[in-house]
Amino acid sequence: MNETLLTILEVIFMPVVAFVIGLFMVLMMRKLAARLQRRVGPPLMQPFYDVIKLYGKQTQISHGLIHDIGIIMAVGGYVAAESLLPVPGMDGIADKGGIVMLAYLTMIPSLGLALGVGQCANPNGSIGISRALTSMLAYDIPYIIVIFGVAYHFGSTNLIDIIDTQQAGGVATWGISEMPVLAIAGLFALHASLGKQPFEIYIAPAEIATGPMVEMGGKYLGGLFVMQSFQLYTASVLYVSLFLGGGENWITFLLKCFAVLAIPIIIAYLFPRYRTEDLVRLVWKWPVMLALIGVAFVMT
Amino acid sequence: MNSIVLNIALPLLVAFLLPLIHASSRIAARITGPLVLMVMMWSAVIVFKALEYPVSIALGGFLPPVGVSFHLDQLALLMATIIPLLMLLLWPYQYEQNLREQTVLLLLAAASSGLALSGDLFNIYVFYELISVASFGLAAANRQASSFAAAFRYLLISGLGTVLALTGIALIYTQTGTLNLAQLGLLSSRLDNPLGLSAFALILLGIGVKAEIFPLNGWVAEVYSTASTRTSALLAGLVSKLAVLAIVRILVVAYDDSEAGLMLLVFGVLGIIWGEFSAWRAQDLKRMFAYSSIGQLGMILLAFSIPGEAGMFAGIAMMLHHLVVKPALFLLTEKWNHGTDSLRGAARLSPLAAALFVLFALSLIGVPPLPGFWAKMLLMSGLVGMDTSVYYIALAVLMIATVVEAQYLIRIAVTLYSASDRSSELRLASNTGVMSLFAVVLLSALLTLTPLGSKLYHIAAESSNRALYIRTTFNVNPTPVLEHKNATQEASL
Amino acid sequence: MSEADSQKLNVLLQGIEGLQLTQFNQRRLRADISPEALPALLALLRGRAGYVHLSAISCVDWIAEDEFELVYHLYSYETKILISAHIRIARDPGVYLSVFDIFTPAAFFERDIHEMYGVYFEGSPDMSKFILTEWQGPPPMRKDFDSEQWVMDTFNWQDYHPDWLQDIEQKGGGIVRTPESRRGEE
Amino acid sequence: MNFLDGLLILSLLSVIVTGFAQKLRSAGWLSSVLLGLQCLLLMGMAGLAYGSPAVSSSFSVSVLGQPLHWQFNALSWFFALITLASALASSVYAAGAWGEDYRLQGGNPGLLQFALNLNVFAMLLLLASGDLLSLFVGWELVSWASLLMMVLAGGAAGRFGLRYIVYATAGAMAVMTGLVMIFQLTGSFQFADFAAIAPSLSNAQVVTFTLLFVFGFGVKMGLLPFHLWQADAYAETPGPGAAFLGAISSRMGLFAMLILVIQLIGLGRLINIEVPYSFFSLRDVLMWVAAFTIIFPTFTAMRQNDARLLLAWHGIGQGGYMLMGLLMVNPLGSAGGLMHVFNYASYQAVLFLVVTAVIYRTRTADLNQLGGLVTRMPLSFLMMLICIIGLAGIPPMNGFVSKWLIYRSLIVEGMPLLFVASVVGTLGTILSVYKLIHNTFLGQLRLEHEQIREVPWSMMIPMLILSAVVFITGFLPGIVLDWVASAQAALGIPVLEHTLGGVESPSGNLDMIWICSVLFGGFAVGALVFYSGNKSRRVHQLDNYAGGHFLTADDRYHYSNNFYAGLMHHIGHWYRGTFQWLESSLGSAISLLSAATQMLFNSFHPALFLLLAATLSLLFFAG
Amino acid sequence: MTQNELEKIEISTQPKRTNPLANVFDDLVRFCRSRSMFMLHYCTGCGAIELPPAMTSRFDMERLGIQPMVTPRQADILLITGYVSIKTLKRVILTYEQMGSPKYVIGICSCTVNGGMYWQSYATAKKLDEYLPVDLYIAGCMPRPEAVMEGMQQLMQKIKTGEADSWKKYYSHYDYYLGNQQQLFGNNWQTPTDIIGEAESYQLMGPQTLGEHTKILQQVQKPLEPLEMKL
Repeated sequence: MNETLLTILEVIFMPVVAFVIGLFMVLMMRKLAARLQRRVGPPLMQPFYDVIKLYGKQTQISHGLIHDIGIIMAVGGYVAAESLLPVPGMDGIADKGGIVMLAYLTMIPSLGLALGVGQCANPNGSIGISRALTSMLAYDIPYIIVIFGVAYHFGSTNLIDIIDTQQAGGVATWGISEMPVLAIAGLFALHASLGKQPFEIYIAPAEIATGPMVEMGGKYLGGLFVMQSFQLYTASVLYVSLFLGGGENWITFLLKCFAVLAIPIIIAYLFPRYRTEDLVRLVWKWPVMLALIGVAFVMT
Repeated sequence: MNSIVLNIALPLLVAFLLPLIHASSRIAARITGPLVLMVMMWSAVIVFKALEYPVSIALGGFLPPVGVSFHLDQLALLMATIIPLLMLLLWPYQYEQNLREQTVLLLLAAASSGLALSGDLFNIYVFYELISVASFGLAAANRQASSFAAAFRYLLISGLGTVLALTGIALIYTQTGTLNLAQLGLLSSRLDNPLGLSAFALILLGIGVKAEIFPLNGWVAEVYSTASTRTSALLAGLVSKLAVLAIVRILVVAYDDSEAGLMLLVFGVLGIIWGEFSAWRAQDLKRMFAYSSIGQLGMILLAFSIPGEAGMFAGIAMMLHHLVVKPALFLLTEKWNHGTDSLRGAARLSPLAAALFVLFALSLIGVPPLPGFWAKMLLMSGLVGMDTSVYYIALAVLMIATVVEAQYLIRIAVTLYSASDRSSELRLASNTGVMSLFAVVLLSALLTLTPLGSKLYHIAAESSNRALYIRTTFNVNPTPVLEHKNATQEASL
Repeated sequence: MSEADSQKLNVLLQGIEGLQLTQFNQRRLRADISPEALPALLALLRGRAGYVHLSAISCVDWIAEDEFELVYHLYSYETKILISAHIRIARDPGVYLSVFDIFTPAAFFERDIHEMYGVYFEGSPDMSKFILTEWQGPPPMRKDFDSEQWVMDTFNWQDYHPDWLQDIEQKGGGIVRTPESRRGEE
Repeated sequence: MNFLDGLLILSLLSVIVTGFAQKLRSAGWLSSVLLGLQCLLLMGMAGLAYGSPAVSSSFSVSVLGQPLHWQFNALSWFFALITLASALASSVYAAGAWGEDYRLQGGNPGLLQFALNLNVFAMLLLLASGDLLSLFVGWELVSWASLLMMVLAGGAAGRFGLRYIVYATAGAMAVMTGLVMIFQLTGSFQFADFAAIAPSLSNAQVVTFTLLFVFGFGVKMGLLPFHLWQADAYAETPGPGAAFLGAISSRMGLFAMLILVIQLIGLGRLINIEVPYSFFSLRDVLMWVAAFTIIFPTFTAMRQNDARLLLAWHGIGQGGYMLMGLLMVNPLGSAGGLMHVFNYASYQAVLFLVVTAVIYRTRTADLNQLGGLVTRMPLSFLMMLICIIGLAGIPPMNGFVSKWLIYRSLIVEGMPLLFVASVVGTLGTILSVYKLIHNTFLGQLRLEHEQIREVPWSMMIPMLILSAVVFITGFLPGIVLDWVASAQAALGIPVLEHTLGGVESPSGNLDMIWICSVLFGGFAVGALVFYSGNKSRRVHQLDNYAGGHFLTADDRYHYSNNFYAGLMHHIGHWYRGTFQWLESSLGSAISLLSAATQMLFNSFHPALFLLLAATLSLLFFAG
Repeated sequence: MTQNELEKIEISTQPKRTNPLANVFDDLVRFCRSRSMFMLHYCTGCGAIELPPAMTSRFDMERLGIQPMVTPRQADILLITGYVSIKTLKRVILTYEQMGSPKYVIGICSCTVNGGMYWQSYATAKKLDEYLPVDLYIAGCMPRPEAVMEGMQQLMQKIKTGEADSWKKYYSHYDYYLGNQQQLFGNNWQTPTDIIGEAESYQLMGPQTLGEHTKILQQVQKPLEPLEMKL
């Protein structure tokens, strides 16, 4: 019983931590972008300001119940997903799901968003969703191969086991040193999954007016900001858990997470945007090839 | 036993007397024909029932191999029963101007019975000729230019076939000095040489004209589509089977274990391909059934080409099935004798006819649990049992042919049941009386599948037993028929 | 314009009555013609002389003469010469024939001129509003439409007169002449 | 007289009764009641799913010396449950308002109910088959009964039904050949006899049997490349009929394949047979067939513009998952495959019913003619949402659990490419089901649809119950896994250890109870955060940002056509229609051959043939 | 009613709440609003060209939390960067109404003040604040980026102190704005946004929300009730 209670407490606490770290990840992203463009960039608390302001908007425009529910699903799905990601000291319900579960659970927010956007009846939004799903189809293939390789390598889909194995053996047994090719492919997939340049086809402000977000204002947009911070957190923590041995303690954990995230972001802001078909072509070619080579190495 | 001769003599006699009877009393003339057929049936059934083992009857007291002999076994009597039965079903009751046709039909009945029963080659030839004559008459009976033309073509090829058959018989005679089948069976070693086989080939081709063997079936589509539906039904249902039966008799008794069976196989396979594929494109129901019947005959030949009881069993089953189904389907075309497209919506006007069509079509395709399925199953089982590549090829052809068959038959069914664009077309209202009877036969066969199956197996076992045939003819003390090996296992298929 | 070109054109156009050709330079010709003869001229130029491009139709409002001047600019890619055919039509009722049947692009120019000047072109496919979909007043490019007056009647002005501006004005700078006062001077 | 006898007799009786009661107005309800009674009888045998021994019928028939008998084991029970439940749902759905409407449209709802009962009877007979012969009889009955269902609608349906029957006959012929070969080997049609000699079969024989049965039964399942008939035929079937056929009919092929290939021949044999010149075993080949069956139809579905076609194409694709799972040796995979049969039936039935509901209200299933119906048919939307989540295999619905089992087993077995293939299929499914729900329920509501209402309760209740099943068995997969485990035991393959919430295994657990609770907890948090903001105000759909453009009700700005335009720029030219091409060239070849044969008949005098044949055969024998 | 009269009307700002915690919360929200301004630059004229320098490395608006946004739903500030033709004005109003409150309008360039160099054109609107409540004008032809930044900071200050609430004026004096709009666009003028309904549902009705012009609107408008879910 006590254990269950502890689990429940962890499940409550983990999303909060994730949210805070995620906001700082957003900040880091914007700061890095600014530095790359030789700007000063936003102040430290800028992500908080944005979220609070959006929730504090006085008129909120809804296109119907599904519009609301979509946002709830988008946020709620990630809140749930965070409890499947072990962090130092907290395992949550990671042993009840595993990576395959996580990979599919993180689709729920996207689905929720897609539903909400659909109800908005804005063609730009629909186009955005169609592109978002297309890019998901593109990056999920290398991503899932990487997950397969890692799960096969460690003989488990349980993230706790995977992290434990890596931590027990030190850096030499980290995923990245045992499966470098997969790690590269994973980073590529991670980058694509973030929806940043050059893969931001579904945001494309100048083309389709930020696609899914076109009708989102106030707390709706606020929900999406929250979702974005969760997304950055989830992606980086998952990568750290798979390849960088998870977190021994909070300091190394955060260091690793932010470092992992910094790489795609730095690359992102040096690029313009691909077209949809070029994105699909690119992602199905290089990362998939790398991931398959990586899996071949893992399996032999 | 000897009363079976009545089956040949009576109709022959009445056929000649019929004009006289007609002259005296129209009513008497009308009932004479059916009456004769009933008598025939009755006599055949009596004999069939009394028959415990095959019997050979020598006419006129001359013993075989010199005399004209009849060979009475279960297969022969079965056919002898079926002939009058089928004719009764297809008898032209309602026609006024049908004296000539009735005469010819009675002639056909006599000849058919004779062919089924006779035990020597010469008799077979004679009765076959009689059948030919009768069928020419039938083919031309509806007195239209097109049917005359068709009948003429038929006559031509049939005559040519007769010549070939006669040549074959002559060849055999030169080889063996006898035409009695049992005697031939004793001397079969003399026939297992190129000359003997050539003789068989010639007979096969000659008689094969009636049996719709490929490639001698060019007349089929034309005759069937121009002659009256009853004639078509009779020719397709009965005459072709009798011709096959004659060939099978020769094959079993005189050409056991020779390459002759292979020839049957080749003709059978080619017939399946040609028949079914031609039917696939046919635009007219009658023509489609005609082609389909070529394919079916191919299947029957294929079945008979399998040596031993399995083949005989499959062949007889297929034959009887086709005998029931094909005439029924031909009867359907009596009203539905136009392009298949014009049948749209016919099911609404005559639901029973459409339902019967579906029933027969399904049985023909071989859908369980309808009888056609079991027949086809026996055939396939026999083919697989041979375990030879030639037979596997035949099996593959059979499979493809079945698919093609299913396609064209169900196409018609779908057309029948699809919505009609015209309000009503009375001519599509079909007469289903006789057809229903056939359906009853089919369904009762379905219900009595188990006893029927074992009965047919016995018939097959008996008729595929060459030694028994020979013994029956020459030995007055026949041994009991049922002496086959491990009866339970093999009895089934 | 080469001698040959000129010759050709003269031969071609000799049948047209009242045509007056003026050459400005190598590349430009002015043709003054009566409104009745214009379609014939355009058809000839297009069909026989290779002037396939109607680059614009322009309109001038000669209010003093009570006439509109329509100018059809035709260009030939072969001789590289621009011919401007000028006609004058009466301002009232301001109706002329469409040349849409000769040059398809004319529809666009005619619609524009109709909107801006109120000239009606008979036979033009579409004479509905084009740019000024919100405009309810008279055709705004006509000389008798006083745009400034209309603005004065329609719009208000910012009441913006801060102290620093008043200072400047006292020193004789700034905008001392209001639009109204300027109008009086003219 | 046991429950099985009762069930079969009642089923036959239902066929007869509904056959005669076609014209009755209450035929639908009558049929529903009869089906409900059958369900009760089936429940009487529920012990089968929890370890009771198999039930044999007390009657048997003997044909040509071969006994035919019928029996039920856990596997049959499992499939029968799905069959009867989906039939009952379809029947109730068709009995009420839909049936009335169907009658007004010129259809015959009584005939539909009859066809439904006939199909159920045929399927029960197949599921109960106790030997190869009864299996084949049941198989053919199922084939032809579903033809009846397919051609009910008339028109194009007839054409598609015809196409189906060509495939089905070809399959049946293959099966029959296989059976006859077995008979020649064993001399009987008993399962046990074949199982006894199966280990001693030569590799060539195993390959022959496997190919024959996989082809024969695979046709019905829509395995590649024999899948072309299915989508069109199902799409043209009247709604509830399509729901029933889509849910379970194709799975009969899987059932038969299970019995023959997995139970009797055994996967062990297939794994040991190497395909020459490759790394593949025969099993791998079949798994790749399954993988392609997942991918190609799923991506074909993505391009459909008709909701029914889209669903029908998915039905083909989902069959691939089942086969793939069942071809796996470990219990995870086979449990996943079996469970997927159940899960798939539950949501596919609802999806077809929802689409039918949409058609009932709007008279169209064209995805370019709909949109925005969520405000008018919110419950239908909810049903569809639940079920597309299931179809796409996303938690927390049941579709996820079965797919998870399959993924896990692929990881455990170390099959990366197949794993990728199955995931690609899932992704494709997500894309196309979003298109489905978006184009029908989301987006702009058309002017002509402003006045429509939710469908009546007679149609709603079956959908509600089935989608509740979709959700509950996702939340508590143990319920179904119990049955699946018994079915595995009945098949004689390893049994999956499971809990109520999912699977416990050392290399990764699944506990759906926790996951779902946390997920809904997460939604609660999301809702809390959301509703802590200011109250939002609903606006009209025309109050929409379109770059400053004024939208009017006449503007159709719903983005629906060529929904994945960007993706299609890349993969559009991969759709070559190769299978269509193959099919039509085969058709042309037959047509050509047929023309040639006819020509041969028509252009020469038969006497010529006679002489030719005589000469040839004389030459043959003389030479 | 003239502009002068309009200026004099006191907007009923929300009274300071007595609960100190609530006050802190309100202050926090206002502060966040001032530090997070998403601007929709509706690039109407030449002025838009001055925004890229203001956004990029030379002046870096993001320092102040100002970000460009592309749809009105997401934006807080409507920047009107040049002359507004009558046709454009319609779209500007539509866009403004689609923004979520609190929202602010900045008129950049002289054209938005008084028509600028197009003062005598029949085709451009002259005084922007007759049609929309403008919080801030940045005059100049065109104003330099420094001026834009200065203006932005002034607006931030106004938001922080709670002075910038012109958006409420639009609700509470809708009749006035609508009247001016109708004068230009005719009596059939209607935007897809139901301002009166919004004002009602957010308790932003003022003394002049309704009037003679809204009466005309209510007569001619096509109904815009949201599509309610129906069971």
